[in-house]
Amino acid sequence: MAWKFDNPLGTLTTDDQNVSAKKLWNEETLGGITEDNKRLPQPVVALMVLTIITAFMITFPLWGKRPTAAIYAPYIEMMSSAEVQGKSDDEAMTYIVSQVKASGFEWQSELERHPLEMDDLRLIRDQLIKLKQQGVDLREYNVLGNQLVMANFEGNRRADGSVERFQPWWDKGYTIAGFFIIFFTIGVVIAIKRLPENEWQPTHGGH
Amino acid sequence: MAFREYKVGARMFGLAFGSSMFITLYMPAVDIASVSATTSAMERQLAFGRVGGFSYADPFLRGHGKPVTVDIVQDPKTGAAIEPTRAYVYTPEIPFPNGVRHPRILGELPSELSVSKGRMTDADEVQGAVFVVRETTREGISVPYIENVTATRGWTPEATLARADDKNRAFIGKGKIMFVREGCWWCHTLLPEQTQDWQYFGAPPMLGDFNGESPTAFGSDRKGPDLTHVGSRNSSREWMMLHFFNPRLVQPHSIMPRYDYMWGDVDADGRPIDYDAWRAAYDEYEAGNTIYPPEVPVPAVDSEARALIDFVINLK
Amino acid sequence: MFKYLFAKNEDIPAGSAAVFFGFSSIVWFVVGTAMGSFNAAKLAFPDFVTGSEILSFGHMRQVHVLAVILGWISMAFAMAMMYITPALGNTKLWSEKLGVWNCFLWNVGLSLGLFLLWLGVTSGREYSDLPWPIDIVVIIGLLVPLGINVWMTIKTRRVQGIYTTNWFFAAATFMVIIVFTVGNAPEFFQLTGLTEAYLTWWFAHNVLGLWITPVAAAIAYYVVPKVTGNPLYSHRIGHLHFWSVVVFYSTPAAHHLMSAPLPEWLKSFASVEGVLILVPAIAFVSNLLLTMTGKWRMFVENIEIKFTITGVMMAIPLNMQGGFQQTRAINWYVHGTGWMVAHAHLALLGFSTFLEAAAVYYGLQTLLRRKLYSLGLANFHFWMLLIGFTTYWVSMTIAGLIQGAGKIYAVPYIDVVIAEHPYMIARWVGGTMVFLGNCVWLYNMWMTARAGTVIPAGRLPHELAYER
Amino acid sequence: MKSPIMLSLIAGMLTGMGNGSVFGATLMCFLGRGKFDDWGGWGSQAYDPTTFTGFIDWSMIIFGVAFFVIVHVAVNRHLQLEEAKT
Repeated sequence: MAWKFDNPLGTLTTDDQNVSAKKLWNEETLGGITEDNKRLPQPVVALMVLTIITAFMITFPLWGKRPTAAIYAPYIEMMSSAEVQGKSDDEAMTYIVSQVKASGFEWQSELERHPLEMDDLRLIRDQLIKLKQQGVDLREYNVLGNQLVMANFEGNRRADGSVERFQPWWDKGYTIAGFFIIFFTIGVVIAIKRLPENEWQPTHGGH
Repeated sequence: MAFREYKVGARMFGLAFGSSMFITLYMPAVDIASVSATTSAMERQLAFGRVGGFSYADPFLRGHGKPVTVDIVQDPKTGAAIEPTRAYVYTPEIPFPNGVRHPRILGELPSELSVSKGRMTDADEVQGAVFVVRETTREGISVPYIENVTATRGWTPEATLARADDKNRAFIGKGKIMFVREGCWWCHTLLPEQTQDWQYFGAPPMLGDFNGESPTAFGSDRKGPDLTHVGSRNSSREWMMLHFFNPRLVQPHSIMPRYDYMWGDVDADGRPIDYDAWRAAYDEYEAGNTIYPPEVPVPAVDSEARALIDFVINLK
Repeated sequence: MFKYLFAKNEDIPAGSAAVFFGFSSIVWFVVGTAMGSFNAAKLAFPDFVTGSEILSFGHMRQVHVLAVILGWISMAFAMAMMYITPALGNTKLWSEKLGVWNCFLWNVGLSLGLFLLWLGVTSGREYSDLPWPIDIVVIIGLLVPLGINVWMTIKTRRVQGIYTTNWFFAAATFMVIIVFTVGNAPEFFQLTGLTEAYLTWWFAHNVLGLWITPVAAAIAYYVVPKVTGNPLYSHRIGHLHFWSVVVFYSTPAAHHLMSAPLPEWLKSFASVEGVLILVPAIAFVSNLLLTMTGKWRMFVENIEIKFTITGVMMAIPLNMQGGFQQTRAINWYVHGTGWMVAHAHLALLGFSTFLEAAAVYYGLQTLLRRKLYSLGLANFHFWMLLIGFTTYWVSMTIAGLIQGAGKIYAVPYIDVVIAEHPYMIARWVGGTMVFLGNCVWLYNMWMTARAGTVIPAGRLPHELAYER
Repeated sequence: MKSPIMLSLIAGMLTGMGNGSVFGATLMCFLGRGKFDDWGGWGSQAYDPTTFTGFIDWSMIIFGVAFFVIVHVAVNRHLQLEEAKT
């Protein structure tokens, strides 16, 4: 293969290879079945790119993830604030939710997906405060009904050998998927570029 | 038209398919293999026995070759009072579960403890053995292990069985076979979904909860509730009995099939069960001609219905 | 058929194996849909048939699934391979005798396996329910001989090029053998725990992704150009389709177990790759719809094209659902509901069945050299299948959405069952229509073999469809 | 020539409803849930667009109609073009 670095894709095939390919394409009708040498339609390429982007976008924020204890920490903090005292449960909850929302909380979207009521908060309050005092990372704990439990998650290891129980923004799965897509794209581009250029169309032996 | 590509293509195909198999088979297998068994995994596999589907020991899935789970409060050897203990009795020739045969399955620390402290590998299938699940603390963390109490305390299978009356025996292993054979898992999953589902059906399983179990029978589509923790929600044997015989007796809107044929020929007192008469009486009741439904027979100890009830009650 | 089992290879008329496979597949389709209709009736009316272990839902459900997958779909595939592969190589089938034996073993092995399964002899693993001795029969008696015949026919072809359809056939027969062997490894080697659960779904996903989807697509790549007379739109899109099936469709198995405690990185990977199954879908649909240019009249008039293009159109919602329902958010909502049942039927009864039906219609007419006995009955079959399936799919999707809402709102389960009841009845009506349509089809094809007008040499069946 | 109306009606509705179901489910998952009464299970509630389930059903129906129109118009135009050629 006379492959030239300054014209990599154009020189994946040599001229004589192209000549024989065209000859074959023109002469063989494969029992009445033939195929054209049309280029990949641009909408198809666009849809493919869109699919790849969507694939990462839709999975990246990990929708539907089990709620971690960390997202409820501001709620629990506000439960004991002076403004909440004396309000009915529903009012207090509305107040807390609006306050946290207004403060631009990091995991606001998670909170909206996993709404709680005051009674639910009371159940996990003491456990959450206790965990906080222990100084653990609250992201490593899931809210499981009325309990906070260590997240069911095999993550990356820290320097001291312990396991991180939450997902890093880069994840082994995403990283592998990224490489996998790159290899695929290169492979397909090579396979396609080895065909005769698409301005040429076969005549299918007159069919 | 492949032109000259088919040789290159075959190699590219091998590379592509091979790398996808490497990522989806080899890499997860390494991760999963490194997970240690939890207490739940040990309890499950000891109660279920070796295989939950087709096997040499039980080709027609009748529930042969399965251990008996017993709850005892007396030491089978000495008769002294002990803490309530759940023991898994493997009478001679009952195949041991996979975690006992291949301790590696239990994970590094539990298998080491099971072998050194629990003398698990001293057990012999020909002689039979009794196992219990224990917990000990290692470096501040509680670690479960399997103890072969036949070796450590001299509890023989016969003596252990003798300490438990019928009420304290559970045929969970046979019941799992019934669960699989009758296709309960086509409609009832054994895997709660995330978040809201947990509040209703209970905690989801954790890593290491399944080591040694086969098949896991998670199920894929639900037509009835998830059963992962059903024993905690409803532990009434009476209710289960009515429900399996004819679900419409306890839940008029249920679409579950009747499993009355699992009662076999005779009830617990050895009286033959007249299914035709029962169904005729039930039809009368359903038509509104009688006020009370006919009485449901209590399943015999060796019936399939009894085993299935034992299995379901013990899903906790 | 039996007289050919011990005949010399040269004495067996060309195409015999394909004809046997074709009729077997139709019979299995009738059997499979009959069981489906019966099962659906039990879900709608739980006291429909009671008191018999053998007729209970739990015993019949997996028999229905495997009768349809291994009986109808896979035998229709085998039939298509046995006439399309030689046609594209300008040669005869490598061994007609192997093909006839393959068909014989297939029917015997599958009947035995399903009979045992019906009795309750199961491995307890969804889609790989057959006990392991039967799995070995499936590999050695069904899949390997088929693969050998396909590969050798391609190898001994008398043309230089290999058409897209034959890449798919050769690769899919290879992949299904690997998938079946690896997927059943938990039974062969007693693998347990999460490995077993994961391999169950690795199998279930890949048998669809690497066998049913690509082979069905490959059939369409043959039928549409052959019947319309248009060349396939683009060889390049064919490349894109083939390679993206091998790369993307073989990876997202873990998305079936999003709520199980599998390693999280595997779920993220599966989720990304799962969306990417839209790449082969886009390639496939665009290639075939563009091939139709100038021949859309046949979509309305020609029975094979009507089936094929409807099937191709169903690939759009199929892959939209398939691509997105496995992302964590939507999976959390729809997993384990009737939506999944609807989706599985969209793949098997919608998309793939419509493509195979076209191949069987076309193949039997070509091989028997007889015109279809009744075009009216064929149209009736088409509409019964389409309307029956649509009824089924719409009702099950809506039932699934209700179940999903019930799940996340923690509605008491019995309320969900009550709410689903009308849809269960609709499902049964739809399934029964499909079954009745298939009975008509069997009659029509049988009469075609017996009494169809003979097609003169050099003509194709569809050319004569409207000539009297 | 036969009219493609039935074919585009059923195949188009089916195709569109499949896409609509995905769209509706995604949107509802993104927006989150309301109160218990809004689940939309029983009877006509399942088709009330203010409930959780009803919204998705409506998005299915609207997508279905849209696809039906698209398929019908497209096939008819193709047929006219082909008619003109022959």
